Order: sequence, then C-alpha cells, then structure tokens
Amino acid sequence: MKSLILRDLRLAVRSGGGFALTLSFFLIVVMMVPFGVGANLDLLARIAPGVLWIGALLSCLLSLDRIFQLDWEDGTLEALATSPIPLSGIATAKATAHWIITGLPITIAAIPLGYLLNLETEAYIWLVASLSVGTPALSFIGAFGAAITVGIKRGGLLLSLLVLPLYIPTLMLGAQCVTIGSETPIKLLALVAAISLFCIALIPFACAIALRANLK
Amino acid sequence: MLLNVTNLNCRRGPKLIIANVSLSVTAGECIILRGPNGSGKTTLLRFLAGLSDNAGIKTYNNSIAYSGHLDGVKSTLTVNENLSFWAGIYATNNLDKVIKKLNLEDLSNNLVGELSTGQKRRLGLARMLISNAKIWLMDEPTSSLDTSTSSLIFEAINLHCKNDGAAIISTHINLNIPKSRVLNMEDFAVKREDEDDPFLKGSFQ
Amino acid sequence: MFELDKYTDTVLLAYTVSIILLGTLIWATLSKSKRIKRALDAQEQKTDDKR
Amino acid sequence: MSLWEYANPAKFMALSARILPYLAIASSCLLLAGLFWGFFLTPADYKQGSTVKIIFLHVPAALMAINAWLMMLVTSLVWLIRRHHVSALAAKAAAPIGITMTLIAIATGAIWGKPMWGTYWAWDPRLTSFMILLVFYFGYLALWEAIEDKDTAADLTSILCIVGSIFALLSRYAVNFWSQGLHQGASLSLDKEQHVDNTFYLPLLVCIVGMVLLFLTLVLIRTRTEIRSRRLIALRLRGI
Repeated sequence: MKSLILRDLRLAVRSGGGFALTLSFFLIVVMMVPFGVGANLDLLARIAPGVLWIGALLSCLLSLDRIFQLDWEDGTLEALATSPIPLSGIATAKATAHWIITGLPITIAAIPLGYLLNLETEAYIWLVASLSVGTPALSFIGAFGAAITVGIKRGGLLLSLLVLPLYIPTLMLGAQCVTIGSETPIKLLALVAAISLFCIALIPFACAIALRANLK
Repeated sequence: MLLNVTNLNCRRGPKLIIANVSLSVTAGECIILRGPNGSGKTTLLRFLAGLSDNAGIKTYNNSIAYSGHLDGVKSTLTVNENLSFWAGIYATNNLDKVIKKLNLEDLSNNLVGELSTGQKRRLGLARMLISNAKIWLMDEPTSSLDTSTSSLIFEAINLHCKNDGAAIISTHINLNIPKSRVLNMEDFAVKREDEDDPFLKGSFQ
Repeated sequence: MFELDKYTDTVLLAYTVSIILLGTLIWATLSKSKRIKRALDAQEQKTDDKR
Repeated sequence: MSLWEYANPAKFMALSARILPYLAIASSCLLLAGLFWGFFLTPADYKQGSTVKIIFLHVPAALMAINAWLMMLVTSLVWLIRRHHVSALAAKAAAPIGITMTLIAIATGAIWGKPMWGTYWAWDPRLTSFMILLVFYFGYLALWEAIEDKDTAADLTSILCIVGSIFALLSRYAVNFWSQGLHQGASLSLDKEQHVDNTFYLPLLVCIVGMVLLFLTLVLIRTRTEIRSRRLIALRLRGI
C-alpha cells in the first residue's frame, strides 16, 4: 500500500498537473467571487468561510476522475485487483494519495486566500482546522464517486452530479465551523472529524464493491 | 493441484459466453486456450483471475498473476520505478534478479514512454516474474511481437513451468512447451440447455 | 360546507400543479409499459417463428 | 414456498398481473375519494384559511418521497446480498415515482408557503432536506442511464443508494446546525398534524393510504416494464 501511495504521488508530480493545477484552480475560484459580488470588504468577510470551503470542494472535485481512470485505462487496475492487496486497501491508498496531492495543499493555500477575502483574524485557526479534518472526507467520498464512474466514458459530469450531494454535510458543518458567531465551533469541528473518520473507515469497502462491479 | 474449476459458467455482460468449464491444473503444466475471436478465451482468463464471480473456482495456492491485453505500465515512470512499484505491491524481493534475467539492465533508467512495444511487453512479463505467483494467466502474451521477443516470453513460461509453476495462456502461435495441453474453447460452447438467464425462464403474461 | 376564501388561487394552483405532475407520471408509466410490451410481444413472436 | 420465489421474474410477472387490477382500482378510488373529501367537504382552518386543503396533497407526497427512497434502499440491499433481479429493477422503477413525489411535496409546500410565510422558498431545514433528496434521486437515475450493462448498473446504483442514504441522513441532521437562527418556527404541516382534529385527519388518512397504494401500483407497472425490457434484451442477444 505504501508503494501504491508513493507511486501515485510520483505520477502526480511527473505529470506536472498535481499540485499546481489544483491550487491554481482554487485561486481562480476564490478570485472570481469578488468579481462576482463586488469588492465590499465587509460582505467578503461575511461570505469568506463559505467561499473558501466551496473553492476547496470544487478544486478537490477537479482531480477526482484521475484517481482510478488512468489505472483503468492502462490495465494497472486489473493487475492490482488480481494482486494480494484487497480492493479496499487499494481504494484507501488511492484516496490517501489524492488527499496528499489536493487536500493538504488546499488547506495550506486557504490561509493566504482567506486574507484576500478579508477573513476575520480569529477565523483562521478554525479555517485551517476544519479544512484539515474535512478534506480527508472529501477525498474518500470522491474516491467512491470515481470508483463508481470509472467504467463510464466521459463520466466527469456524472461524477460531479454523484459526488456533490455527498459533500453536502461536510460542507455545511465545515463552513459553519469557520463562520464567526457560530456558537460552538469546537462541536462542529468534532462533527466534521467524525464524518471524516466515518468515511475513512467505511468508504473503502463501498469503493471495493463498485470497482469489483466495474471490473466484471 | 494448483487450480480446480468445476462447472464454471462465464458471462460477458448479460450474455453467456462459455458454459460448463471443468479444468484442473497441476504444477508444471501449461494450458493453451485455442479458439477463434469471441470464443471466450479472454472471458475465461478473467474469471480464473478472480475478476468476476468466482463460484466454482478453487485455487489451492492462492497466488495468481494475470496479464491482460494491456501491460499495466506507466509511461511517465522509469522501468525501474514501474517494476519496484510492483515488487512493493506483491511484497517480493526478486527485482534485481528479474531485471537481469530479462536483459532490462540497460533500460532500467529509461522512461517507459520511450520504450518499444516489445520492450513494454517484456515489462509486463517482468511483472509476472516479480509476483512470484504459481499460476500465470496470460492473454495473448505474444500479440504484435516479433519472433525473437516471442521466444523470450515462451522461454520464460517454459522455465516457470519447470520450476513447478503453471500457466494458462491464450495464443494462436505454436509453442514449444513440453508439458503443454491444448484446450479447445469449442468444447465449452454454450448449448441451449445451458442458458440460465433468469429473464428467459418461463413465459410472461 | 365547501368554501374557498381569499386563498382560492393558492389552493387551486397547488392542486393543479400536483395533478399535472401525477398525471405526467402515470401517463409516462403507462405509455412506456405499452411500448415495451408491444416490442417484447413482437420479439417473442419472431422467436417462436424461428423455432 | 418462500417469499424469495417471487423474485423469479416469471413468477413475479404472474403474481403482479393478478394483483395489479385490484391495486389500481383501490388506489384510484381511495385517492380520488380522499382528495374529493379534502377539497370539497372540509371547512377552512381558523388560522390558515382554506390553504389547509393543501395538506391532503402535501403530506402524502412528502411521506412517499421518503418512503420511495427507503424502498430503494431495502431493494438495493436485497440485490447486493441475494442477487434477485426483480429487486434491483424494483429499485429502478421506484426512483421516478420518488422524484415526482418529491417535486409535488416541494411545489405544494412552496405554494402554501407564499401566503403563510410570505415567500415561496426559504432555506428551512425541512425544505432543504427535500431539495437534497431530489438531487440524490437525480444522481441515482443518471447513473442507471449512464451504464450499458444492466447488472453492472444494478450493482453500482445499489451501492450508490446505500452510501447515498447514509449521507442523506447526515445532511438531514447537518441542516439543523447550518440553518439554526435563520428561520425560526418554520414548522410544517406534519407538526400540526398532531393538533388537527378529525375533520382534517380522516380525509388525510384516506389520502395517505391512497397515495401508498398508487405508489405500489406504479412500482409494479414500472417493474413489469423493466422486466419485460430485460427479457427483450436477452431474447435479442440470443439471436433467435
């Protein structure tokens, strides 16, 4: 499993897409918001938590189809499925690699982007905390969507349609946690962490069922 | 005995392709699947590899390596990186031996994207060797290869069978493998009474 | 006892929309059912002829 | 003879053909009677005026919107565990009905909300949950349509339905955290149901039973259609 994670990271770096593409997309999405709603700093401060979380979510979505698609196309997935590693382990490794490639840089990049949106000073800690415990859920749920749509040609749009509704609880709780004035950010943070742990524990098995069905 | 199959029915999508496959493989044996395109060679190999329902398939030594039409190599990684990845997956440590055996030393730092088709196939073969699996399932291992590369692959299969391994191969070229046995896919052709589609049973009103 | 007060429009609109939606569903269900049944009958006929 | 026998397509077709006429008549009688009773024979509520008549559509539709998904969840599990084809097809058959019910619930709720709350739409927890349910339905159906091989589609939609149920439930509770303080006291008719007296309660009950029966009728018809189209594919594939 370790070698699978390492290989995925290496592939992401080699193909150049990896970090840079996701981060540029995140930057652009966040940048579009002031263009759309105006440069009123008070307004921006108020909507910053939501915008940053939605930006993180969309950037995450962007690279989801790569999780299994490339390995599916060149026959690696078949070979992996017949290897001693169980499919759930493969899904865990792939989702972890995806998190390192997207979730982690997004969490870090959110800090300067928060500044662009005039995020309140006290909110930064909750922003980083909620993104770092919430993005694993995004990667694992995304891996599930990718596993389901891996056999579908041009399944990108469908992938978004399937995955975005699954992101709703994480987004609601995560963004609410960052919003200043929400009474119990620590409780919300705990709930986001609970969703993440739940996803890490159970989603790989759902991925395994989906991959198995697709490989048939 | 390494593998025992009894009354296996294989369907591709909704269609029954082959029926009543019974087959047992012992160590040192090489089985060659023969039949025209669409006769179910690939389907059978995929079922044996455990990629579909595995009712009726019994493996006594749970190590199978499967190689399909695609080699499963990444063109942006070097030969060495590709192979050490598989060594990590199969948790084996014979990487250097395999590289030497298949004359891949000179290529080991080349990107796979720069290799020829034959060289890529050699990488696919290298993965089979790295896996240390007893049973090799190979789907057209010599397709689009010249004679010299083909013979390299046959030699490897030969050696594998000599070392108490076994192989099931679909090919249309004659192989010089001593203990080989030819399996005609026509024997498994679907007869009307084999049809088990639940939607064809009975009549509807 | 029947009366609709100042909310006549609201109530009628709600009932119209619901009945249109339900009607569409029922119509779609029945028409697809008929279409597939006809296609299947034709196919069964063909199968029987060949036997 | 066990219940599972009816998962055999031919048996299911025979059984469903026998009960369908009764079901269709019962459901249309009950639903029409209930709606007639509710629409013409109930008085206006002292607070809501005649808009109270909308609950005879709204409540049954909302109940069925959720129950249709629950039925899909159960049949999906049955397919994944016992691999009964009828089960998977019944799940597929229920989805469009669930969508229609959700749409009716949302539409009637919005139309009722305009005079009562002064707006068609508010991001109230319950309304939002139905909107989320709607997108889950859309995703589920889109997945069925996107996959060519029917058994693979059944597998994938089943697992999607199970995972989706968990996240729909999570959303239902997350929504409470998210919109607290935004919309106080936005209790819908379900809560009032406890207070309504028998003049409203009895026709509502008739409508609910009628809607359940209508749902069953439509599911049976649609499942039969799905089974027929599967047989059609099987016959064509056999090439005879």
